[in-house]
Amino acid sequence: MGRPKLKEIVINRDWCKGCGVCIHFCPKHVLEKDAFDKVVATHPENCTCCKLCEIRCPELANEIITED
Amino acid sequence: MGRPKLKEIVINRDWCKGCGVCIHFCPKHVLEKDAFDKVVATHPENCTCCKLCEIRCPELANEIITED
Amino acid sequence: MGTREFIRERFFPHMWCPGCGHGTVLNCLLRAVEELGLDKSNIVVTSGIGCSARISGYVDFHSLHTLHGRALAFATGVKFTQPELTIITPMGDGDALAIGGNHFIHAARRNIDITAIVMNNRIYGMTGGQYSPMSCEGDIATTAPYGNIDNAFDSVKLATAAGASFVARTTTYHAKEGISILKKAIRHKGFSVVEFLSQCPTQYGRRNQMTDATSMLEYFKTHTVPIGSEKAKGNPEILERGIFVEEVRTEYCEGYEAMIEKISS
Amino acid sequence: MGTREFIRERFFPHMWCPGCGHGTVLNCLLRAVEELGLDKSNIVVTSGIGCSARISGYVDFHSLHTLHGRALAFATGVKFTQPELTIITPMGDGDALAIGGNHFIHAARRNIDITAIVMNNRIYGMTGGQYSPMSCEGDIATTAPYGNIDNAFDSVKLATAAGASFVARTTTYHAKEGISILKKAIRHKGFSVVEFLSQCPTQYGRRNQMTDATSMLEYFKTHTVPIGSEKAKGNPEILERGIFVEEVRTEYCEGYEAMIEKISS
Amino acid sequence: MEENVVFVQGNEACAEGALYAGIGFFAGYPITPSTEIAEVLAGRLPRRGGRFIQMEDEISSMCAIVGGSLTGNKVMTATSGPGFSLMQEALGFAVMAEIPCVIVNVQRGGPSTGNPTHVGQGDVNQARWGTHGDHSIITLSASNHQDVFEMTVHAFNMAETYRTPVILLFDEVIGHMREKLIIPEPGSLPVVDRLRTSVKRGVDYHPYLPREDGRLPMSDFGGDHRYNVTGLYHDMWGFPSSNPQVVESLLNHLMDKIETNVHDITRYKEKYLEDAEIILISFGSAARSALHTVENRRSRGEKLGYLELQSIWPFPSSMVREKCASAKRIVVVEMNKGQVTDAVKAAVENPERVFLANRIDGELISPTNIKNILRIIQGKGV
Amino acid sequence: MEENVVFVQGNEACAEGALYAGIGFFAGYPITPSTEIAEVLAGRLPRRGGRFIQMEDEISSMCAIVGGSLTGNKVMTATSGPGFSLMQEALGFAVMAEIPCVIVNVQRGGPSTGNPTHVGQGDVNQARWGTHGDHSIITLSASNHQDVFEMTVHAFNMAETYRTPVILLFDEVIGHMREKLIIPEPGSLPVVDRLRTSVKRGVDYHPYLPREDGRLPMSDFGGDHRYNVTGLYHDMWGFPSSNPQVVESLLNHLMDKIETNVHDITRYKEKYLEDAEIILISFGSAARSALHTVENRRSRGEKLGYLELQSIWPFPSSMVREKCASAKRIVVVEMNKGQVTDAVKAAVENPERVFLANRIDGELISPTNIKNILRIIQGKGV
Amino acid sequence: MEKFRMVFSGSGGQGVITAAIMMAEAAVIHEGLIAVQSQSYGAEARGGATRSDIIISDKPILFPKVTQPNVLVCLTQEAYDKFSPIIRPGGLLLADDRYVMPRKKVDAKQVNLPMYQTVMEKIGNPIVFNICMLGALIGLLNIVRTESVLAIIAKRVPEKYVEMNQQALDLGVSMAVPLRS
Amino acid sequence: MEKFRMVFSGSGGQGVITAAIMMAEAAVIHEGLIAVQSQSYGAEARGGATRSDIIISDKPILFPKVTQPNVLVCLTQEAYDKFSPIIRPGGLLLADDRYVMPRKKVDAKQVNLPMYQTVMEKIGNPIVFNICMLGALIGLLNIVRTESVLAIIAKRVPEKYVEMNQQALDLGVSMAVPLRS
Ligand SMILES: Cc1ncc(C[n+]2csc(CCOP(=O)(O)OP(=O)(O)O)c2C)c(N)n1
Ligand SMILES: Cc1ncc(C[n+]2csc(CCOP(=O)(O)OP(=O)(O)O)c2C)c(N)n1
Ligand code: SF4
Ligand code: SF4
Ligand code: SF4
Ligand code: SF4
Repeated sequence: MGRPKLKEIVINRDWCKGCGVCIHFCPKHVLEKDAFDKVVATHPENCTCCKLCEIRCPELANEIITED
Repeated sequence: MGRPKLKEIVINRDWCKGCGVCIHFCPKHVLEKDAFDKVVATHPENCTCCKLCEIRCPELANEIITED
Repeated sequence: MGTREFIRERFFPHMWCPGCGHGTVLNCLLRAVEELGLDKSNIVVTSGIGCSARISGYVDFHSLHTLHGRALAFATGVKFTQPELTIITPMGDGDALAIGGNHFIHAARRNIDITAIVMNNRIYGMTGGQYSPMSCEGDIATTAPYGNIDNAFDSVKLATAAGASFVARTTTYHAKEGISILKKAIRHKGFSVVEFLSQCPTQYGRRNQMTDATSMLEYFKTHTVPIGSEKAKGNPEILERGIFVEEVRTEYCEGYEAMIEKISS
Repeated sequence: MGTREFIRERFFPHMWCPGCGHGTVLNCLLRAVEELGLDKSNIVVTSGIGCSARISGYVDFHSLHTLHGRALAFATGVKFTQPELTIITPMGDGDALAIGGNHFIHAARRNIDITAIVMNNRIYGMTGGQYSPMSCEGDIATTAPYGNIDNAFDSVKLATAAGASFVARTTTYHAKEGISILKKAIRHKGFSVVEFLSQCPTQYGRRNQMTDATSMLEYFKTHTVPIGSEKAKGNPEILERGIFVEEVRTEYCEGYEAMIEKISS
Repeated sequence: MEENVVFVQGNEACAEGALYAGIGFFAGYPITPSTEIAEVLAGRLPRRGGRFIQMEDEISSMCAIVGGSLTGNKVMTATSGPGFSLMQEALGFAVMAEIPCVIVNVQRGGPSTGNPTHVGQGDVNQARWGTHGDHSIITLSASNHQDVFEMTVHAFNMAETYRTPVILLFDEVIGHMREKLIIPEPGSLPVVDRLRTSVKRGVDYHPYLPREDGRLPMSDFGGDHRYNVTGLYHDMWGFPSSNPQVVESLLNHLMDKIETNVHDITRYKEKYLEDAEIILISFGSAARSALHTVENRRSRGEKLGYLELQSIWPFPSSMVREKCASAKRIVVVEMNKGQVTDAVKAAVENPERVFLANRIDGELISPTNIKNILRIIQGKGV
Repeated sequence: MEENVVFVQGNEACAEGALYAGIGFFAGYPITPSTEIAEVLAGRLPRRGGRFIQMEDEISSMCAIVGGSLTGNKVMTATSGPGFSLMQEALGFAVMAEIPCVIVNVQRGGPSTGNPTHVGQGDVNQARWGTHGDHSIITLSASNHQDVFEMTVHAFNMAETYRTPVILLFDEVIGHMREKLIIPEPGSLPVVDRLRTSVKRGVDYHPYLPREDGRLPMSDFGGDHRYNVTGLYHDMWGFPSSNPQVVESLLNHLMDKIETNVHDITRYKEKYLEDAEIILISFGSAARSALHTVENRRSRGEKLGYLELQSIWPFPSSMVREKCASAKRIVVVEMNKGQVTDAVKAAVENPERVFLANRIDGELISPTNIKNILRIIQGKGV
Repeated sequence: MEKFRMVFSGSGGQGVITAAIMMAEAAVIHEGLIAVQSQSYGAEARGGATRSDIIISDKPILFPKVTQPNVLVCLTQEAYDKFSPIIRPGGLLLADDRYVMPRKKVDAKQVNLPMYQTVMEKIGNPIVFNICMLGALIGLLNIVRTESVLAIIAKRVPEKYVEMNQQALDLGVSMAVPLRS
Repeated sequence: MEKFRMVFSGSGGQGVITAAIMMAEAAVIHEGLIAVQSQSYGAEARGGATRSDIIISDKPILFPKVTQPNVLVCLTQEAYDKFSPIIRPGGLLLADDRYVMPRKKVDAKQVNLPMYQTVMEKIGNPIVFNICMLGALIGLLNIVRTESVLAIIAKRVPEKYVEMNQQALDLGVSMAVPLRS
């Protein structure tokens, strides 16, 4: 399988409540909050697809889509 | 204190229900049932005043009175 | 006789069946109280509903005969509002651990200074022989006509896990040990649990090949051993007796007093 | 996204507060179910009342949102009458262990094949921040304004003592571990308990110097260790995570089936 | 035929009725004087592939039968006063979530632990009002074992028809007494089965949307439809809502489905009402003494009539009003402080005609007791 | 003076009333919308040497306060519908064992979990009949915070006077709303203290033998007299008995001590009743809208009158009958399906004059709602 | 037929209630009669002195309790002392020699039989004492036929004990028949 | 005096209810007025959109709910969309610039102030946003005096925060006074 490759980081803005969990614990600082307190992926290029943000997000708002 | 000496074995006949617990477990076979299924002390002379009959009796019907 | 002083004689002979172990538990309890030299007017006995629960009517202490399973909840109200009193709460196994299980674990968790005696005859005596959460697998009961499939609680483990700071087990056969354990339990500051294996010849014995009290006591004699005995190892049929837990930990009412002190200073 | 298939999307965003750990528990549960490849129509989720209990409305399984504390009693009725179903019972810590404590220990005793998830945020979230039987000493709560004096249960010990055949603990920080534990718990035949430390920033964090979800997750990260780690020894502040009990024992419905077989032969 | 005649306790007759009705699951906790119902079913259910469980208390028993009903079973629990009090919260859940189930309360002397081995009929109003919040409930009773059997079957039928808990209110005398029971042939009594939805998998199923005829077909847990069941006010899919319209219409539905069907639910027995000057109204074991009294007086030419309520809630007000229209005196015979008496007073014209003949000391009211009370009511002293 | 004016929730007013009455012990379990009562007392009681405990559930809360009462404390618990249902068994114990205690039920929408954050008044009949077995009970209510305070004090007074549990039935609107409360100076409201026996140690004390005046002096647990307390029928020493005479006389005592003192227990408020053609009867938050309506119409010359029941059980039948004697119409304003309406109908002459103005959707009934219903009642349509 | 209003009384383990049930069941199942049987309990389901009421008739029985028995059986002194005052004048009072010493004047036909003693002598097992009592009653009165009771015994009693029960029943009948009035 | 029927609305953490309580309490304790305050809850004790009703008057207030507010405060768009339709014609609608974009035509005086922004700029702590809103309301209307609210703040707020609150209150007043009609 090898290391998965990122296709897209999808944030469901209607669901995200801006708790910051994904941002804080992202080992690569991929994510940030915007002016509306919603998450955006500002550095997708650093994403290692560990998916920790996805599985920790309390809102199911965060999705790391990999190529496969 | 030494070994206590028996003064009297008192059986409260109104309370004894003849369950036989005291008789069965008396190490010296001091007690027996009479025709009315009540306990009587037939061999008080063997009593060692261990008081096991007294403390096991579910009816508080059994009393080993010692001299002191 | 010393025990007479502590009972309400007019209700004797009591209503328990011939050979019922509950009488022996009463007997041991009275002797423990006597030997401890406690003041009758300083003791409150609360009980629930069951044959066992009738014990509260027989003792000449303050007595509170409550609802099935709820003795410890009432007792908590008594103790917490009047911490100087000595509270003793004898319960049947159904009373303590079926309907009353929650109050049991919560009283243990709080470590409130109550002595809980579980008069464990592994059956519902008063209602006529249904299985209890202490009935063993295969036991016959009116509601387990083909043999009980439920597992039994180990009340010692349960009480310990829930937080009781004194936990012990004994049997009506081992009455001397019972008295000495009860004395320690009552003296212990904190929640104490004493499980007393107690025979019910009428509802349990009759259905389970033990026709009378003596054969049940023989069973207690042969199927229990002091804590740590080799015999118990690997043999689930053999139960250990003795004091399993005896620890000094903050008692609930004391904790509350300490809080009051803290905020008023 | 796989999880979408298992939820009732029309109720999203859900009603939990920003950063509430219960959402992460939901997240983990959905992934566990997905990875196990279970049929949605074969799963019943029963829950009680509390923030946690709202989880049953969000999952697209058969869902039974019951009474505060009673989820396991309802679940027992479902499972016992339809043993092929997979039953998952997420509960708040108050739900599971305060008002629901008795059903918890009895379901464990019976070893009935239900997966009980204790979403432990150490507080009553839904009613606004009262202490729970999992609150720690000194915790501030609306009903413990001077600091909690109650001891907390150790749910792992309690479940084990009561008879659960699978007992584990994890946290919302350790979501991957959480998924893997949930998978094992669901697959396990018998009563499984998974305690999930879950943050309530609103009612617990705010009052206890942890202002947001991330600081609470940091706490879970630094204050828990895998079972057996040296760090936990002698430090009551550090909790162990992992699977504490995983044993094969007769499951309740199977025991009943066996009895039916026995009497009909 | 012979095998169908048995000599049993009322509690056994109740268990037999439940088996006849097709009970699949019983959960309970022992309590005098109801325990024999559980004991019989503990022996019989496993032999038929049914399920019996003794729960840790009455609360969980009530919860468990609701769970068992949702998988498609006819379910029952049995208890007495203290246990019935404990069941009230979960009973309300069954009302709200519209779960068919039968709760037997074999009444003993209350309040509280009361007089456990003696008879009482003091839980009549509790059956109606014991759980919090407005609601309606079906409550049945019986005075002999054949009726116990039939009313048990009727209870299951009503529970299934109206998707509601039904309470059977017997009493210690009926529960413990033994008399003859003829177990009817299968098919000779109507048995209402669980109405299941015909909506196919994948099609939107509305568990809480009544059909044209008012009934709500169910779908078993584990079956094709994954819906939600809650004790909160909820919409037609079962999802929580506090929308005022939803709340109002659900509460109205819960009450109306029962209150407007009082005619279908009502069961009663009457004798000599046509020309009766004094009507004795009664239920449960007290009704035996009432009927005894009526028969006795009739044989002496006195115009007494007998009306036995086999369904108490919803109270059959119009039936009672009509039957009592021309009676001079209406005497309610019950073993409490007048709970049905109050309902009768509220139902009839000129309630000053209504009197209470009761006994509350734990003993079965006897024909002699009734005779003496009648003398007083008639102004004759004792 | 200034310090005695506070701006608080109704739940806080209740806690303040309890403190004023001398509460020594509170045990409870949180539930919306009553929780603030516990929260206030959790902060206040320890500061006065009193005791607060959060129990594991409502059952144990009710049991604990009974235990705490027996050591000589004034005690209270507070809950809402689901918790109140769970308390019923232990409430019956308090009735039977004659234990003074106060139970607050801040009503929300029922049945079952219902509509937890919305108002309802559906537990009125449950307060009367929720526990099994015949019994009597005192139930009070209030419609503003000054009254909440006073009725809480009255509840403690009645509990101590009659050695009985007293139920305070508020509702979500009253509990959560904030308004002004003037805390009376100590001594300005009567406070009934625990009546303790004067029987000396060693002399036979009868905990269950009423004095000449009907009251039963108590002896604290831990004090001079060791007696028995049980939920079984019992003799004058508190020991179990199923002797029919003992049973009958105890039940009669339990009912009579309350029913015959309805006059002493009753609290109500009235306005403009003398010449009222339409009387609005109400209680709790609904009474605010009823009074609003009455004031409004009076200012326009219409002959409306207002009667607020601050005590509901024992139902003040004769008071209501008298007050309503000459009204053309009696409209009961309540947020349920007519529970007090039924009691009013049973109380008054010509019950066809009695109408129900209600709202059951979780919203507070408004003066506009009442206006519309009045129009219909008056035959004017909407 | 005559209406039998019977009270069987004794103490806990004596099988008084079982005997009452058997008698009534025999009447219903095998004699086509109508019967009701009920019992008093002590606290909850147990207690000291036991009492069972049986009414047997060929007409419907409504009130199931017996206030004045025309047949009273007392197997203990306590039961005798408690219940003998309520016997209907002219009724039959059957008691056991060993346990009961008739002390009071009773306006009834008193029959004291050495049932216990005979059972112990002839059979050696006190468990069938109650069945012997049933036999005696049948011997004294025309309530039900021996065969009917036997049929019930056969149904209710484990096979290996049936014979012993039958023996006890016959013993009772044979003791009583000579006394039949 | 005029009767103020006010609705404060916003989202969970914005302190809408606290502000409502302070306003009403100030009126009662320090102005000798009559006031009632109530709030709506979501599921049990929590929920999304928050609403608090306040009525202030010099006459007794019976019905405590506000059906048609003459003063409406909306601190979020959701709240604005939900509640703006119920405002009494001619009433006052106060909203925050940042959160609310007035979309509909409302028959009321709409005042949109940059309260949040100003608080953040001048004080830097969003926690006193609600107090600034109170100040603005006081600036716009003669409901209660600033000192009264200040007295309440002094009682309810930890000492170290009192000044910050006062600042926010003043900020609000000063933003609003120019707009006073
Ligand atoms: C709420 C309630 N449920 C059930 C009962 C009936 N009941 C009385 S005692 C009892 C159980 C007795 O068993 P246990 O507690 O083990 O005591 P034992 O009689 O064996 O001493 C039961 C189920 C009751 N009184 N109250
Ligand atoms: C019988 C009953 N008592 C009390 C309540 C009120 N109540 C609802 S949820 C809850 C506790 C919530 O705490 P927890 O179970 O820990 O779950 P959380 O909300 O923290 O997820 C309480 C006390 C209730 N609904 N029913
Ligand atoms: S964890 Fe989820 S809810 Fe929280 S900020 Fe990230 S995407 Fe938003
Ligand atoms: S133990 Fe007691 S009751 Fe039993 S036989 Fe001996 S004296 Fe009698
Ligand atoms: S039934 Fe059992 S527990 Fe009860 S008194 Fe008899 S022997 Fe004891
Ligand atoms: S109150 Fe706590 S538990 Fe409830 S949703 Fe908010 S954060 Fe979660």
